[in-house]
Amino acid sequence: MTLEQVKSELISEFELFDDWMDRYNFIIDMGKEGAGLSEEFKTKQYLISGCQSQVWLTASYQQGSIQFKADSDAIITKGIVQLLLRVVNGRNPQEIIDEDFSFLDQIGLKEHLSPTRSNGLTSMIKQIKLYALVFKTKENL
Amino acid sequence: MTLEQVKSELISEFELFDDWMDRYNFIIDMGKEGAGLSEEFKTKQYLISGCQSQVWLTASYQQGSIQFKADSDAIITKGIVQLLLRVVNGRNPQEIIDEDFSFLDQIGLKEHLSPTRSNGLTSMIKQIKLYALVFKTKENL
Amino acid sequence: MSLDINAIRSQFPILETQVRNKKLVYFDNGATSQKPLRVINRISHYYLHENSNVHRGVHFLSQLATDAMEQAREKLVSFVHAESIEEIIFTKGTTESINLVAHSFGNRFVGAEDEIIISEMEHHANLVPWQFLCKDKGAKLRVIKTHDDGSLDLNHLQSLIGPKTRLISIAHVSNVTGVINPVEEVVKMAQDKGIFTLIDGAQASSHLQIDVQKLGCTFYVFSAHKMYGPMGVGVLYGQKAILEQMPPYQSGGEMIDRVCFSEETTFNVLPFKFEAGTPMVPEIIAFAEAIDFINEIGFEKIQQHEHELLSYATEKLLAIDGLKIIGTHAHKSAVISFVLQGLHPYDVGSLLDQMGFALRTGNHCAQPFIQRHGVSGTVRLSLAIYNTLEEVDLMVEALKKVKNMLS
Amino acid sequence: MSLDINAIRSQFPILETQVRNKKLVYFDNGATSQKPLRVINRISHYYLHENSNVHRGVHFLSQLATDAMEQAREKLVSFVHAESIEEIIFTKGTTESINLVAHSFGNRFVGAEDEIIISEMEHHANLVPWQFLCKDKGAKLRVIKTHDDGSLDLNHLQSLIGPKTRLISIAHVSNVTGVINPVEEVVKMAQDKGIFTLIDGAQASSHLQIDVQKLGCTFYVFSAHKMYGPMGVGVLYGQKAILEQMPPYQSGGEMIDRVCFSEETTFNVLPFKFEAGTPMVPEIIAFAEAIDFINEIGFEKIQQHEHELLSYATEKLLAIDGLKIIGTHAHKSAVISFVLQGLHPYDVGSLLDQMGFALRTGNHCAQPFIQRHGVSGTVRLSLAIYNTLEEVDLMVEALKKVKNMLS
Ligand SMILES: Cc1ncc(COP(=O)(O)O)c(C=O)c1O
Ligand SMILES: Cc1ncc(COP(=O)(O)O)c(C=O)c1O
Repeated sequence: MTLEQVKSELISEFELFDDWMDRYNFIIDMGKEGAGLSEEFKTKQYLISGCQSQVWLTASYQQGSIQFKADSDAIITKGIVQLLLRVVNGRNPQEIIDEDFSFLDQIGLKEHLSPTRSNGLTSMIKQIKLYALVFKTKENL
Repeated sequence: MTLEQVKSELISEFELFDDWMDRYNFIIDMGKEGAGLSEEFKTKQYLISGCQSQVWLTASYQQGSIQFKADSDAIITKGIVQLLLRVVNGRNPQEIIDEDFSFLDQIGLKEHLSPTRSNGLTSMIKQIKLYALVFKTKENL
Repeated sequence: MSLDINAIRSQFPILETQVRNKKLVYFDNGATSQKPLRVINRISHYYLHENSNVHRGVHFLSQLATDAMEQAREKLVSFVHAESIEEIIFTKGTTESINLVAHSFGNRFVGAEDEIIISEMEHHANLVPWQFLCKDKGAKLRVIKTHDDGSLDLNHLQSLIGPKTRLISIAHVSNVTGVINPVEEVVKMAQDKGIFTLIDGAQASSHLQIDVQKLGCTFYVFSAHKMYGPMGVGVLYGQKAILEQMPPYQSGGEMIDRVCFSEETTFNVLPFKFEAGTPMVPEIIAFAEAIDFINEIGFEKIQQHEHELLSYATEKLLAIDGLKIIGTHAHKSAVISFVLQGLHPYDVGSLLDQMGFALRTGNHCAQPFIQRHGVSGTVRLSLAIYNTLEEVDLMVEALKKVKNMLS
Repeated sequence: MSLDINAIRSQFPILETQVRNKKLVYFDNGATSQKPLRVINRISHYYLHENSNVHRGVHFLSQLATDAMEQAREKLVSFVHAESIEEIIFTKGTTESINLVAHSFGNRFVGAEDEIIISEMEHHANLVPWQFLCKDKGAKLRVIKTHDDGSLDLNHLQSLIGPKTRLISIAHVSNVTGVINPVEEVVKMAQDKGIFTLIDGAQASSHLQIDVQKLGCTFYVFSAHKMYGPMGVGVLYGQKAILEQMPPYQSGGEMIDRVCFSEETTFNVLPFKFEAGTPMVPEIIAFAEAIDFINEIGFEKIQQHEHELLSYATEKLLAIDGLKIIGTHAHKSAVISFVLQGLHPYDVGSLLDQMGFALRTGNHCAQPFIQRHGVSGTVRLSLAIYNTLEEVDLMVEALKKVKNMLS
């Protein structure tokens, strides 16, 4: 699937939900089931600090595509992180650099991404794009 | 005349005025005609600093009664000063200590005495009372 | 006669707001309280009829605004039982009040090797300014330990007090737990040794009667916005004799007596010496209106109502399995901080928010205290005069739902 | 198309106030401007529908308030043409903005023997903080002379600039005379030598278009209340690269990243690093509303109207015998300071006040400048977008009456 297809798929999945509870139950399930990170990666080095919940992020790059792994101490944050990774994992750097993540808006999660919401998600998107930029630069060397 | 009589007299004089212009013309005339102080007394030592107009005040004490002299660089302030002196000059210290100067209220000049009005008049009343207190203390020694 | 809660609620139209299609339940009063109509209208009235700059103006409007502002100051004098208007300085809020003291008192009274005592439970506003000051002066910061129930360890305080102690600065009421500190005792301990005291009353001023003269503290600080008043204004109460010895803080218009390039600049008298620049006039005036609102209800009724809410909420919350209250000390104001075993406060808060509840989660700007209790944050319920038992019931029900969703 | 003055005036109900049974004529805009209804209503709306503390809250209202506040910041970014929100810091007003710079920039960038240049015409807010800083650091304050017409002596400035000069801090527009300083030239002179610049825009921001990037100044400061906005809020614009090197000013909640007793406390990112404590949220939001008000009229029309007022008033006033204008430079904003030969400004102001005129008299918080002109003070007429030629006529007539009464 292309990145656009994954986004459309996500948006249709969310359209099925009648109310906020369904939506949050889905996110919570994503959070619970998400692979997360093993404890050795939950260190300062990988920490993206939000004021209220913490997010840890790692990335690797192989054959033109990036693979992220992430975790959070809050389950809702972790669920949203998993949503994001579903979209960005396996993409090439340029695709990620170009993505504006406004699909989160369309699935009713905009508020979690407000730069003034101190849950670390905005910083995480910044960090994802930074990784993409770094990998792209390396590629061009 | 007693202090109370002087005050009543003043109040009746002001009652004759129809409007603010008459009132202010009267004060301005008082300011122009007032004896004031000779230049040698217009020094820092006698200065009561208001932000906008300056007031100078001296006092002497003889046979139980106080005699004040005062001046200001603004004519309206000087006029009001003359009004005040008309009431306090020739009084004994205790009378001055007891006076609350609310008669200025009754003649429509309250605003000039507001402690937040930085024309030096409030400070002058404080200074007048301070002199009275000092003279009274000396008397009792 | 007890409180007419409906009459009170009707003065706060925002309480009828719909949030996410649910009725708002506002339990974030520790962060900021809502404002009664009279306070909101007082601000509009000011701008519609009195607006002008203060103090230096000869003209009518300026006099009107100045008088209103200075009457507000008088009201604050009575409210805290200060001796005179010279002891009431208007600031942006508690944070600025403490920064002012840390700077000006610090410069005059704190030297190298001197010691400042605060407590483990302090809000960052009563912590970081002292860290800064100590670093700047080479002084030492000493921290009073707290008991597990959230109360101050007075024995530890006693052991910290020494010949080098210059100031003890503590909260009247903890913003995390609601625990009321024994400030009378602390001030007494300080006074005996000639030590100055600052009481951070940010969380006390809408709940407890303040009498600075009886208390004997050197400084007392609080914010209007946490006591039904507007944002952007607060108070520094200081003993006149001490304020007079302190150098100015900010400088500019209004705090100046005489400025000259060749001679020394001289300062205005108290309280103006500490109020540089155009003040927040309508906020100050509306602050007085908030004080009238409080006084007209009276602290007796306020405390009775809030105590009832607190007892009820505590009981109901403790009945939830796995819920733990942080700060179980008996002497408390109407604040409850709790954690739900295994659940992150952010998750709990996010779901409660979806159901219309306004609560605060996180470290409440008191990171060291939160760490001391071994949690990553708490959910905080902070109650005010307009809250009801029904709202507490709603919240307890909601919390059960949240638990189900997250477990 | 010219200005519809009636449509504008109708937005300012206070202009219809009766003062001492006379219609108010408000010519004290340099001290503070009146506020249009939309600004007043924006504050009420906030308290009725959005009130909450900002930034740290998970809940809906808190998010609403935070978003509104941060949108206001964006609006300020566009208004001054800054690069990003990190360069816009909300303060109490111009005075606090300058104090912040004097403290934080001063601590980082000013050492013993360094020099700070201000001018003779500065408001105390842009003078005393530098006196304090220089005293504190052992630095020197240099003062640019002014010409008799109120303009800056650029040759003198050139001669003051030396290898030790760290900062030049001058008004964009003089609050006493209305003279517009050639800030572009001054900044250019400074940039050539690596000198930092602060422009005090308190009297400029409602009259002139500001473009900090084109201007190239390091700092630009102003107050909302002088530009149709609320009291209690102002802005410090600073270049990001410089702000980042400056230590925090006030400390407390919001400006902190991590607090710990054992480790170093770390700070939040710009602009929050400089915004300790609960901000004045409704004032900030209503400030943005004031900016919309200005933008919708547009600076072109504002300047056209104010210029017309200024020319007209200048001509009419100069026709009065014995009247002297202080500040006759050609390049002026709509401010006129004058003296009447032999008459004390306090007397003139007091009588004009009796006739319903709101003007400022005295030294306008610029004592050195007033002394330099050999007067004890001036009467100052400062005009705004809602003033009319008829009001000027009324004032000129009143002034003649005053002259008669006092002579
Ligand atoms: C105990 C305590 N101190 C200080 C503050 C800071 O108050 P403000 O943000 O109004 O300056 C608060 C507010 O959260 C508080 O709860
Ligand atoms: C040129 C100038 N600078 C600074 C200030 C101080 O502004 P504020 O009192 O709003 O802090 C003023 C206001 O009178 C001013 O005119």
